[in-house]
Amino acid sequence: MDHKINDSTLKATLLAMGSALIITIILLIFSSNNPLQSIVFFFTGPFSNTYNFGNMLNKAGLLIFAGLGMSIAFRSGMFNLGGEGQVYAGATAAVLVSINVNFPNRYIGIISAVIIGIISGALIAGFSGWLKKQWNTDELISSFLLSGIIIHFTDYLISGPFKDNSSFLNSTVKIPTILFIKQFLDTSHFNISFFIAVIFTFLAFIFLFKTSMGYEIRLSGLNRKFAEYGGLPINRHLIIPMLISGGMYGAMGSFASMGSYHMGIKGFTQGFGWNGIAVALIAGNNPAFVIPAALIFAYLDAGTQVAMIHSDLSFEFGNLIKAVIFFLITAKKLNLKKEYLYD
Amino acid sequence: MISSVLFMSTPILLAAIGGLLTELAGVLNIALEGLMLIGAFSAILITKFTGSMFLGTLGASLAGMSLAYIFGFITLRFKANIFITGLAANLFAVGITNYLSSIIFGTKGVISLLNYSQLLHIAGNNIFTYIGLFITGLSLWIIYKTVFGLRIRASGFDISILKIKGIDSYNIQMKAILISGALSGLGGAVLALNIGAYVPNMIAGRGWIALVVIYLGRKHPVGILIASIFFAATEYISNIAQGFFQIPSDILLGFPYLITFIAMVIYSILNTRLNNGR
Amino acid sequence: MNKHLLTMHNITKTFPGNGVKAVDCAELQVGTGEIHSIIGENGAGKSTLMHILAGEIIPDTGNIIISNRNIELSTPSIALKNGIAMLHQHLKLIPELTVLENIILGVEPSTKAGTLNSKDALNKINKLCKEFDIFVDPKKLVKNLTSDKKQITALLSILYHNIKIIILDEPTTFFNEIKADTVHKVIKKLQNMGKSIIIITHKLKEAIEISDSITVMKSGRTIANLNSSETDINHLSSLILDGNSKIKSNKPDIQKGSVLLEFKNITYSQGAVNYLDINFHIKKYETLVVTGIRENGLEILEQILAGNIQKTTGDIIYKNTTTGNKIFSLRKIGAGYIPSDRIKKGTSIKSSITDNIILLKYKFFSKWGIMDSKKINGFVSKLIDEFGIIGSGNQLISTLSGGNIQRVMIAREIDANPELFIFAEPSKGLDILSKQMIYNKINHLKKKGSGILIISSDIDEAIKIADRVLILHNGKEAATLINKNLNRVEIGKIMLGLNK
Amino acid sequence: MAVKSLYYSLIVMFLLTLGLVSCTKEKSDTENTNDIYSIAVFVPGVIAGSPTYEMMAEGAQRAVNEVDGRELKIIEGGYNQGEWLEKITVLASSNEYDLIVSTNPAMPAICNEVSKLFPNQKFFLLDGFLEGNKSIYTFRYNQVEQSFLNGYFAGLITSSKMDGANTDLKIGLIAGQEYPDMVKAILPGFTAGAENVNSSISVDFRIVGNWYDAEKARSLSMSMFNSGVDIILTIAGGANQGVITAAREMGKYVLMYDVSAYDDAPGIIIGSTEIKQERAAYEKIKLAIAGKMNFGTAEIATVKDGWISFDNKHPLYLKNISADINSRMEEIISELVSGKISLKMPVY
Repeated sequence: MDHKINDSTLKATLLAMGSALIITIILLIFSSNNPLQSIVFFFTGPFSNTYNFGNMLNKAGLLIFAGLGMSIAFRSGMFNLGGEGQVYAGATAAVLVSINVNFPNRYIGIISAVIIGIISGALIAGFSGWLKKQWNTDELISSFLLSGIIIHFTDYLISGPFKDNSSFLNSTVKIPTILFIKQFLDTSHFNISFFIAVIFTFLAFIFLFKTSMGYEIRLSGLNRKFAEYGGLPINRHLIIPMLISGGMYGAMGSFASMGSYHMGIKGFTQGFGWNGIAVALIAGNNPAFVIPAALIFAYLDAGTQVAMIHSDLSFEFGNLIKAVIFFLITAKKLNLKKEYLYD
Repeated sequence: MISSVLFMSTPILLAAIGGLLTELAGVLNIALEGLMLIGAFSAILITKFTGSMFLGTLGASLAGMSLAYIFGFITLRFKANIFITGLAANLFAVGITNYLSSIIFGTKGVISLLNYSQLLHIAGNNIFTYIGLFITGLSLWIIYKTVFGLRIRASGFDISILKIKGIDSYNIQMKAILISGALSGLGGAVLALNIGAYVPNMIAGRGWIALVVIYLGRKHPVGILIASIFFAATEYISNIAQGFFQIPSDILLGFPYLITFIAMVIYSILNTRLNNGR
Repeated sequence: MNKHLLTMHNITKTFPGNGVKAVDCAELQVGTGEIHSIIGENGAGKSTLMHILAGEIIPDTGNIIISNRNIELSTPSIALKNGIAMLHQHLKLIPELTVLENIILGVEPSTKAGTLNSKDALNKINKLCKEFDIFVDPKKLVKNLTSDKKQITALLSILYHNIKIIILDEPTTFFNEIKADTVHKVIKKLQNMGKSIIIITHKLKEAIEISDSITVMKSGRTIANLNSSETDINHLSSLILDGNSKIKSNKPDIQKGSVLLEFKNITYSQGAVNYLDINFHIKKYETLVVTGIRENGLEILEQILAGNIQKTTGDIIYKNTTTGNKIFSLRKIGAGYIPSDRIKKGTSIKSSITDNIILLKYKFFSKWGIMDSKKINGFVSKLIDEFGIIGSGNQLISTLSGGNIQRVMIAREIDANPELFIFAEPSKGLDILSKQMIYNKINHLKKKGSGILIISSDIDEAIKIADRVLILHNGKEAATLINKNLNRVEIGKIMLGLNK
Repeated sequence: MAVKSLYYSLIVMFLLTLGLVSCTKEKSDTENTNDIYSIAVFVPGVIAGSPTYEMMAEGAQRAVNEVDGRELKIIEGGYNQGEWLEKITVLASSNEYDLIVSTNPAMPAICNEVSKLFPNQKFFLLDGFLEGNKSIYTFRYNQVEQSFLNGYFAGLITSSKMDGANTDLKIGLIAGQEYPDMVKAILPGFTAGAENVNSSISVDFRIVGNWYDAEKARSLSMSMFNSGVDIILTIAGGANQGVITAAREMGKYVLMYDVSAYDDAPGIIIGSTEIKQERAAYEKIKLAIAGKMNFGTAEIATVKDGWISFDNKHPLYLKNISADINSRMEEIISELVSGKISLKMPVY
């Protein structure tokens, strides 16, 4: 089935990763006065203490949500470029609900807030899907523009009507302490959302490969003509995958706000959306590979951060290393010779 | 006012025209933002050392081309996922400019030209406005009147037909990517040289807007010109509105996106109606 | 005439997909300034041989000699450089470009600055148009052209090159009778210019009238090479149709069922050209084969049935309900359908056998939306067994042979037990064993009460499985016969328009 | 396939345990409180282009250089507020720095959070306000006074007959973003200062939306100048460059905040307030090293104490500004010093 990876792809991926690793080490050697120290911190940093380790896992967990959603959208042939806005809206919606509603107990509170977050993300992305279905509006562009609108509107909510006037942060008030998602590993942000993400991975896998709707989505994405020929409801799958990817971004956002930030801070989910796309593509749009892809991603971030603090590695070098890895990670072949056109 | 809007649209227009060439050649180019950033940085770097804005502009284009080459090479030769390599190019641009900046200037912040002289204005318009319009015209000519342009349009549709005709599509797509690098670099240079300084992150999403503009402009130079002016005009209006209305600034900052989004939806509704009527 | 401009010697090509020898030790000789027709049934290997000559298919064995030089034609552009070009039936045009741009792509006349010298090109094209007495507006986008103008564009893009050998695949197919004259004029003109022309055609009359010599192909072999002055239509048709007279006619069933589907005065036309004009019905418990030359209306009929194009006039009535102006939708009425385009439409080649085979049934296997793997696996392995598919459920379709792909589709469609079953070109590219299996399955389905509509250009197939045969000639119904002691020569002559 | 997923979750579990094992080791070797060994400066943004950050870093460096064996690490945190909390926590969790120095009105709230997790971590925060946390010492400037000086000066300019001044009584303020100090201290102070000159002076206040889009700042300023503004106070980080460009193009004036920057654009930047951030960082860190920092208290620095000033000594200033205006500036400064005008920093 198409969720299996064949040996040559695996080989190419490993080769690409290996090359990226070597280039990374070379970069570190050139950039640092004490290269060995930088290398050690970069690679072992994420494991150096509970905080770093927990945060890495937490970040990976959040990325898993977005990666799963995007995988499903990509599988159906839809492109959701509005993740930035959907995460932000989801995160903020969850916070606003937590602040403004009196919940009878923490579980109902947390669950409702997260669900509201998911719904807000889903509706925003779903709207782009609906426009596509209705008037064939290009979802790539509409989701991007919509995200631009949502980001600014959410900025307004946070620094306008819901601003915490007693705080120096550009933020909402904190959510009630009882609605904090409990953090494990004492101080880190690591919380149950990581495990929920893992469960979601199973669910997404099952959804995509074991349910009738997943079947419809996969076939519509692979060969629209065939899906139409088979009488599958292809129009529905302009909307549903968008709803799912937006919802997953919403989940990413609401878990981030309920589990890590505990309030809505202006611009606090910046960059989450792009990372979701990256994770999905690195994973080859396969839920089974979203976990390792998200871990690689979070590992790189954590490694950079730790190395920055402990050695003379600079922030931009983290970016450079990530760039090198991104350049190569999806390479299908690494032959330097120009491939003859007609082979 | 018109000259302001025209000038505001220029960096976006330049990057979008470059992106148009790759788009027509069948390459989704999300690296525009990074290419512009490299251009902005190089423009200031070179102008600072040579004292010549002309060389700075030229250098910005070359720098854009260099990054575009890496992006194109890996994407086309290694057959890597173009979206990921595009993101990589953007990250790379941020990393390399900061790195070079700290090596050369000992700072990762603003680099300003000390002996700054204002950009040349002709008849009230910035010189780059004319360059932008000229390049738009030039692109019309390249795309529709030259052999290269014809081959670009063909390779975007179906590479296999190019094979039959004995045309090397790698070559065509690579050239399109290089041109987009040069034009995006130029777009970055326009931003930086007009301000007389390089500010990290100063592209501020214009590369992404350029990508949107390509689609809004129906992948045609004239459409792109109109779309980028449209976007610049909405931004201009929102700038002015900040002085008049008590609308929260955050809302006004989102205004260009809102108007563009509405325009896009209306366009697609009309388009559907028209097609159904046929 | 110089007989030695082109020699194709001992050409063999087996497609790895289905193991069928498409071309088998074929020989071809064409001289300078010669018009050479290649005739034969659908599937005789004519097109494959010509694709080899055009550099699009690399043969397994054989030599191609042009002007006494042995040449390897590994790509179309190399063929083009050697002066060989093919006018395809499926036009390789880029719809977003203008006529002129399509014509000059790859050999653009340019100034030193790299500018397109459109004027030169335009002059040349206009000159060509005048010379050959054809017309198309060079500045129009190809996507806005009618199909005959597209054909002219494709023709021009060949004439534009400096070509020695031109291959025309069914040149008069898209033209009506009057315009065929135009095509013939073009061909004669080319001959006068000293070019060699190879024509693939089904029209025997045309072949004799226009060409100097004729090669007859059958089952991948070149069975005869004749001067057209030495032969006549009867001779040619007997050559083509000969050989398989052993095939036994199917014993037609008595038609006891009720009418399932009726095509009442269905026409399809574009502009003044009428591509289809047909009347038929199909009952339960019967197999109707619509046969003819594929390009003579079979394709259009399939497209209408599939709901891809809308009929121009007439009524399609399914079980006493007319579809009116709505596009006919096969799946909505629960019909089974196997299209002739198996790869793009009939299968999702990047998906597994399982995913392809459960297309019509996936909902039966799901409870609350979850698909029951066990049931599916059971179902899939049952069908794999029953239909002799070589492969396992999770194997990708793209790794299967053509015959196997066919079996996957048939398994899927027949298992759904449709009341109406439409099958286009059932035996296209199949080996004998697969064919027999398919026929058995179709018969079995029929006996259970389904109405079977087969669109096939293979006469033998028609004789083998039809209860009734509808023969199309030039888009019109030429005859509908009950399959009682029919033989291939009789049908062949009707479809070739020779029975009058 | 289920096997494969299982395989992945096993990897995760493995990593998890690995992490836990490697974590447990490091916890013990801290507990050495009062003595300050090493110092981290956390920059909420990037240093260059932001004078206050530069000054903080310089001051810290000077303080550390004067004592042997002290270590200083400067970390740039980027502009995303949301990430600051995480990065400060990483810093605190590393257990490597005895004192974390930072500057920004938002930092006290963030460090207060971190402090709950790492009660032993000490913080010295400039430009922020928080009382009562035993680990945090804050040092904040009276920005109402500071912006009042800017506003008063802008008021004098717009009512003057200088080349770039017009008859409209309009002055401008451009901010990178709308943050609490901006809305509650700077804008009111600036307005009050101008109104002190002439109550009919109006303030045109606009937002760039970020700290780096210089082109947006330029076109915003252009539209402000076109609407009659003749002097703009710019507090927009890197985007300040755009304001200067616009003023140069229009022959108008720019006012700077926090740092005297006349040299950057002679004749365009005609006024500037200054804060003694470098001195603050230097003196306070030396106090901390000596173990004398009053953690738990908050200091508010004023014009009177000399922490805030209006730079009216710079040659370029003296060259551009008439003696009359300068004497009025001297006057208002002395009124602030003497307490004749009293401007309280709001507590919120």
